Amino acid sequence: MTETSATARDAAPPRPLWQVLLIRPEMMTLILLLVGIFAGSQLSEFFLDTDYILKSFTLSAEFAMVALVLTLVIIAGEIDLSPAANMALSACLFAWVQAAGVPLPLAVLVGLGAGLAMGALNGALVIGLQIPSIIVTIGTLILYRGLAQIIAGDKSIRVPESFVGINDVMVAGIPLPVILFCLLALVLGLLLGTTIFGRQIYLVGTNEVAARHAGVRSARIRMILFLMMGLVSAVAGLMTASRLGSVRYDLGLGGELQMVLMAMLGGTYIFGGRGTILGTFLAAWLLVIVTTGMIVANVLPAWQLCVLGLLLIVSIIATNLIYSRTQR
Amino acid sequence: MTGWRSLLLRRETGIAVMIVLFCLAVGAVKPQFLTLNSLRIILLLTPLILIGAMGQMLVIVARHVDLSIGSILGLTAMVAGMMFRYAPEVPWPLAFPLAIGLGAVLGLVNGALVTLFRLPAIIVTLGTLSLYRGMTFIISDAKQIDRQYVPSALKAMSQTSPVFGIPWIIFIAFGVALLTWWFAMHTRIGRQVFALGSNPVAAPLRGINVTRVTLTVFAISGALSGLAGIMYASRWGFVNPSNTGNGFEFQVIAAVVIGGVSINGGVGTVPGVVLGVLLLGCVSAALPLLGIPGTTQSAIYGAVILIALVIDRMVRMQGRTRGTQRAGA
Amino acid sequence: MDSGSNPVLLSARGIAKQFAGVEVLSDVSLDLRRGEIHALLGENGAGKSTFAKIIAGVHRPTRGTLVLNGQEVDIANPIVAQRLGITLIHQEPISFPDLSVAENLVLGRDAGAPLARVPWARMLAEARATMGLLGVSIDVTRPMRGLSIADQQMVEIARALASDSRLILMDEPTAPLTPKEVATLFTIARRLRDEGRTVIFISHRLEEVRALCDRVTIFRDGRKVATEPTAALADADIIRLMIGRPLKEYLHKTKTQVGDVALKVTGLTRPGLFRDISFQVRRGEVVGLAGLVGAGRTDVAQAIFGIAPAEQGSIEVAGRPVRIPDPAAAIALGLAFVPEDRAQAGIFRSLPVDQNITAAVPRRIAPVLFIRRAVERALAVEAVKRLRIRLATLRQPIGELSGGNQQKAILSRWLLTDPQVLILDEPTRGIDIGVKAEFYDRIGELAADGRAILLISSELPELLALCDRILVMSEGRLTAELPRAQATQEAIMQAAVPRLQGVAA
Amino acid sequence: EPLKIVYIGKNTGNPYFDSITGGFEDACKSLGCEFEFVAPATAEATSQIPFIEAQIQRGVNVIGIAPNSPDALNEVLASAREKGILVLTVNGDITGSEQYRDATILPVNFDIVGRDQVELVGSLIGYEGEIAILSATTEAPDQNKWIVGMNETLKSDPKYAKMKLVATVYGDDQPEKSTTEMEALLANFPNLKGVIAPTTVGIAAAAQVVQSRGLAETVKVTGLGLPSEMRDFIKDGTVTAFQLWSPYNEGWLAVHFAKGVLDGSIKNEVGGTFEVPNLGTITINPNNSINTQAELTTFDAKNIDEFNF
Ligand SMILES: Nc1ncnc2c1ncn2[C@@H]1O[C@H](COP(=O)(O)OP(=O)(O)OP(=O)(O)O)[C@@H](O)[C@H]1O
Ligand SMILES: Nc1ncnc2c1ncn2[C@@H]1O[C@H](COP(=O)(O)OP(=O)(O)OP(=O)(O)O)[C@@H](O)[C@H]1O
Ligand SMILES: [Mg+2]
Ligand SMILES: [Mg+2]
Repeated sequence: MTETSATARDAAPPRPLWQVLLIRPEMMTLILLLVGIFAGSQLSEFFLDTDYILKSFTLSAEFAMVALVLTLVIIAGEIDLSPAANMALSACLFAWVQAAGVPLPLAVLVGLGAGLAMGALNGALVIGLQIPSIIVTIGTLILYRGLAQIIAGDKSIRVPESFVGINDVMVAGIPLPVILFCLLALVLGLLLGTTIFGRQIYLVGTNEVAARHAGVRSARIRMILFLMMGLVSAVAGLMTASRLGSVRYDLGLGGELQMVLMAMLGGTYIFGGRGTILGTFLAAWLLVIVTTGMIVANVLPAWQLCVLGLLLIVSIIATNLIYSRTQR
Repeated sequence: MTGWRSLLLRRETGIAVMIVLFCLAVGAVKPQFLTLNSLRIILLLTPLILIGAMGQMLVIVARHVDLSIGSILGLTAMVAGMMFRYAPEVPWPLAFPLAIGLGAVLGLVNGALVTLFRLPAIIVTLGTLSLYRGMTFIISDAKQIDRQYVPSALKAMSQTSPVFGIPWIIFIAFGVALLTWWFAMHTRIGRQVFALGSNPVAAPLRGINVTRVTLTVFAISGALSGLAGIMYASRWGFVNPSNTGNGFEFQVIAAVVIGGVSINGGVGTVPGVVLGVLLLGCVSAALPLLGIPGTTQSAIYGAVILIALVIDRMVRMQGRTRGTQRAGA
Repeated sequence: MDSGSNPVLLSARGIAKQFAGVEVLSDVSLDLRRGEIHALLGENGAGKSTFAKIIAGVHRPTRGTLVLNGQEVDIANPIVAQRLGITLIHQEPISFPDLSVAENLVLGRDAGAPLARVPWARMLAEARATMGLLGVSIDVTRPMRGLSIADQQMVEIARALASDSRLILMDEPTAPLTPKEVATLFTIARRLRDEGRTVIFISHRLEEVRALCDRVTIFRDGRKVATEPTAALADADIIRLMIGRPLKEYLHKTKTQVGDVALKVTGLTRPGLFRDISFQVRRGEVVGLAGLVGAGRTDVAQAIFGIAPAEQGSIEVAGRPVRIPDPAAAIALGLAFVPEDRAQAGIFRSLPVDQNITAAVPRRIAPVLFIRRAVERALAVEAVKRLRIRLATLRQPIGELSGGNQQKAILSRWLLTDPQVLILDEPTRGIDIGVKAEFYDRIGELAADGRAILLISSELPELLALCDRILVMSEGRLTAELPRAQATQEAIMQAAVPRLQGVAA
Repeated sequence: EPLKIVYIGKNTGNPYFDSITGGFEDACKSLGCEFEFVAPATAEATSQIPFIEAQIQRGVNVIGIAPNSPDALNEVLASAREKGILVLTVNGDITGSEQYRDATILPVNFDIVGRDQVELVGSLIGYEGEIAILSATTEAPDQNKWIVGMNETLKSDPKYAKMKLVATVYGDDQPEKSTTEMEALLANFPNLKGVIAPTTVGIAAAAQVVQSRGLAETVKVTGLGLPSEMRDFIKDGTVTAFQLWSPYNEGWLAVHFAKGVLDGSIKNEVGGTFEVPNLGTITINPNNSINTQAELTTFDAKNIDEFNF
């Protein structure tokens, strides 16, 4: 008779502490980052100039900020490929109404509002109609950029002088976009790591059905995330406009690849439920180091495309392996 | 349900009706839209997209997606172009097997990453989109293959015709569609593609070799993109490392989604996709005739995709069965 | 019929299977003969389906070998099984909803090269013929999507028939079928046997086994406890072998003080799933909900809990009419629901145990904005102690625990919400006997504590032992309400088995 | 220490830049400068920015650039000039933002392009009949400038009184769109006699449409094109003549000018002149604009084989 109260094996033994700490995707990112810095400094003497690195980072800061929010979206089990197009459309709308005589502060609100509306449309299609987010946002990616093209044609629209130059604003010797990125990372890191909202993002991404059964309002959470995505994209679009002094419909073209890449490189699990803001934060720096490293070393842009593509594939393979190993 | 009612409810009927209405509406404003010549224009706009859409349809039916087809088109076209340029002594028709074979290999790489590492196709092909485009730049040293190197006989395929003044590439494209239809409906593996997409969990239990089916659809998608690459060289007479095939994937996905292929897998017909391609062709041909600037085209594509998705969803919600009403679904 | 002398077709030798370190089959050896119908019997979770799946190549055994016609075979996957002439009718019908019925019939048995032509005309003709044999009128060109579970099961059966398999495994094929369909199935099964093929028949219905099967094999807790000719065993013997002890050994719930009505539903309807469901549960009461698989019990529970709300009907909680649009609202009203499908709707596999336990009480772990880990830990530690959950550390992913301990963690999650009404859907499915006993104790305690409990279970002894009242559902309707005194297995089954229209009593 | 000169193209894979780069390379070789060509993968407005930043970081002396945007580069070009880098726009200018570069080097005086193109198409159609323009994008600054010139010439010169401009359409410098626009022109204007396509993509697409429909006799296609792309059309008679300039000389001149400005031998002042080997005396025009040649080069069956770009 097997009437003992213990089953054959009640629980697998826990993994040793060092494994828990070291075998995780963010660690991979950190190591790659250190390797990147070392390799970069070997390639070119200009590379260890922190001012230059910071300056280069301002070029990616907008994408990086979006990537932070995208991390939350992916952890919640969804994806959004439309943010770069959203950036372009909200920036074009902003510049367009501004050029048509709308006062600057109001124009900024129009831009931000447009971003939110685009996020809301994504969310409504994904959550309301239950169409997979991947295909919805491929559709809206084309639509948003197309609308930007209708609004701006292919001329560039100037933004007023007073709005230009966010990247030249220095706070304690650090460009403002970099500060904003770090602040956003801090806020989102706290949100994801220490609040109920963050916890419920993980619950929804790990098992949406179970989350609903446990009383988590999954639809609301995902809707909020799509709205956040829309808002941060609009902010990023306006920041880009300020940095460039003008906007065109092709602003941020192809940025979705970089944003997804930052999240993936940071160890966010493409199937949802896992990932950290810290990972994406590190990955953003890694990506900047890699790309500026290649540009400074005059590596052909062709190689950069190859490297980005390979990085994306390798990073999701690595993340998948690490997660399947630590999960029995 | 009687025969004619089910015919009316079919997706293909809906698209066909849309095409007719659209053409009549445009024709009312611009009568020259309803001429044989504009049919020729529309047909000439479609071959590349049609060929790409046949491969993409199979991939999507199997519940995956291939975003790298534009880059495969570019890379294969470039390899063929380099053969024309640097090895002009090689008979030019060999470019066909070269490009198609290379495309199949590139597609197999996608498929292998998807099946072996169990990665989502969307991310894999986003990665290879970038990778293959980069390779195109590298092998070509970022140089365009000019018109003068592309064999005249190849270029002539887009102009000369075996019958009725319809150029060769249109025959090839519709031939591919016919083959795809035969493959999808009348071969074992073709039906297995639909079965896999319809229920991926059940597929291995029913003895379907999931790896083989997945590799096959990605290889077909790649091979057809390779064929499209050659046809690009034929149609436009040059191959450019950065433009050739750029954005191809979006046009193709638009056509496939409009053609009624469900992104949830398992559903899709060749006639539907052919009609979807034709509808897009009609739109593209009508815009300049109506004097609408080309800058609106992308937004129209996007809107049409989304509308198709919403309609598809509505239809599905109507026909929802017991099973899908379960909480987990 | 005497099949005892027939040659052996397939013999299983020392088959064992582990899932995630838990052994669900141990050293099963069994000979299956040609031309016999062989029943597999056993409690839920005894390992019948697992054994069938191993033979059909769905699972691979952890240990042991299979010998087919005297040759050792490695049935690595369903394709190999098919080639060897083995077909499994799955317990839950699996189908390709977008393909036609005819294609569903042939998929998996049609051999040939990948590019071989699909002979549509012949396929359709054969499909019609096979369906005709089964006496069902389904248009074979229509897609599977939208067929009832019973029809899907008939297609599954037809598929097995149409294949030339030597060995056909039927895992609870009769569960969703009407008696007439069952009779047809039996006729066909007998014909297959007479053709010299082997049929394995899994069922929980003893009378079916008696009517059909030549021999029975009885499983208990993953072991084979007996293989005998059917005629050699009396029902009482079979039950004793199945559960390992006489029935009355189940602990009966102690009588508790029954209080006010805690949950009352009236006229709950969701077309296609259930209609006109009315009942009430009082504080301190355990009400059972019995029925065959697919009777609609889970759907009713999901409707009450707001997962898939009913379209008509009303719900009252503690005497007040309420609207429950989603589970969050249900929780706020003091309802709790332990779902039947733990993996799909219960656990967050990759998250730590403590987070799993506190998932439904966000307010308690984060009174203001931030999660207080110390509070969370304390709650989890207490829950682990109270339910005696066995684990290594609280930070362990819950997926690493055994099924029973996962289930306890889910129960503890709901206890933290201090529920007034607790709905348990198959709470002991896939849980071993020891843990089951603990569960029964907990349920008794909770009732004694004044909570109302609705217990959905397919294990009649469990219901009989624990419930004050038993409701029975059949095909989406409530067909009986039996007070404890009148509840017997026979009475419940009578109400649970679907009836043909017009024949119903 | 040799001068470090970099040229930043619009994007890689653009055949036009091969020829310019050749001019840069040869001049640098002969003057002992270091030369580097870089370009982003796409021609989108902002894609050149990181490349400019990197060149500033590398400490180059001269940045030549074919700008992808008339104003998106202002900030970064300003910071380059602050570092003492000589910034030249080559083969395209930042119209409206001229203060952010030191000088621009353009192949010809763009004011004459419109006039010459009208004359060319007029000579092909006998100065009589309907003509149309197939341009690049609606906002392309150079093309728009030329189109203004064409309109003015048609209006003011009685020589062209019998020519009627019936439409101006835009093919967005994409072969597909240019083709459909050309087809639409033919459908909408059955009496069309000539088409000016002042863009390399447009003229090739227009020629191809005419070739495939066998209309070479009735509709004359001309415009600005690359000899390498147009050779076949000239040879089979689809196109009789088209125009362009020498991109090679743009690079050649840019290097000589930059070297002279930096070593003080050339004053970058409007009205100033300097000598360039093979090109003769060059004048600095208003707006610090410098041209490599006075007139457009016309290519036809007689001379097409002399050019290999
Ligand atoms: N995955 C599914 N797809 C389609 N129909 C399903 C599915 N699961 C259940 N059903 C059907 O839904 C109806 C109600 O099922 P439900 O699960 O509520 O019954 P139940 O009495 O709770 O049975 P169980 O004991 O299996 O939980 C039945 O007809 C069942 O067969
Ligand atoms: N894929 C799996 N992973 C983990 N455990 C499993 C798996 N499949 C079955 N089990 C477990 O194995 C045990 C035996 O399950 P099995 O399905 O064979 O029982 P059964 O006798 O068919 O029961 P029922 O009568 O309910 O169908 C159960 O405890 C079940 O939870
Ligand atoms: Mg079973
Ligand atoms: Mg149930």
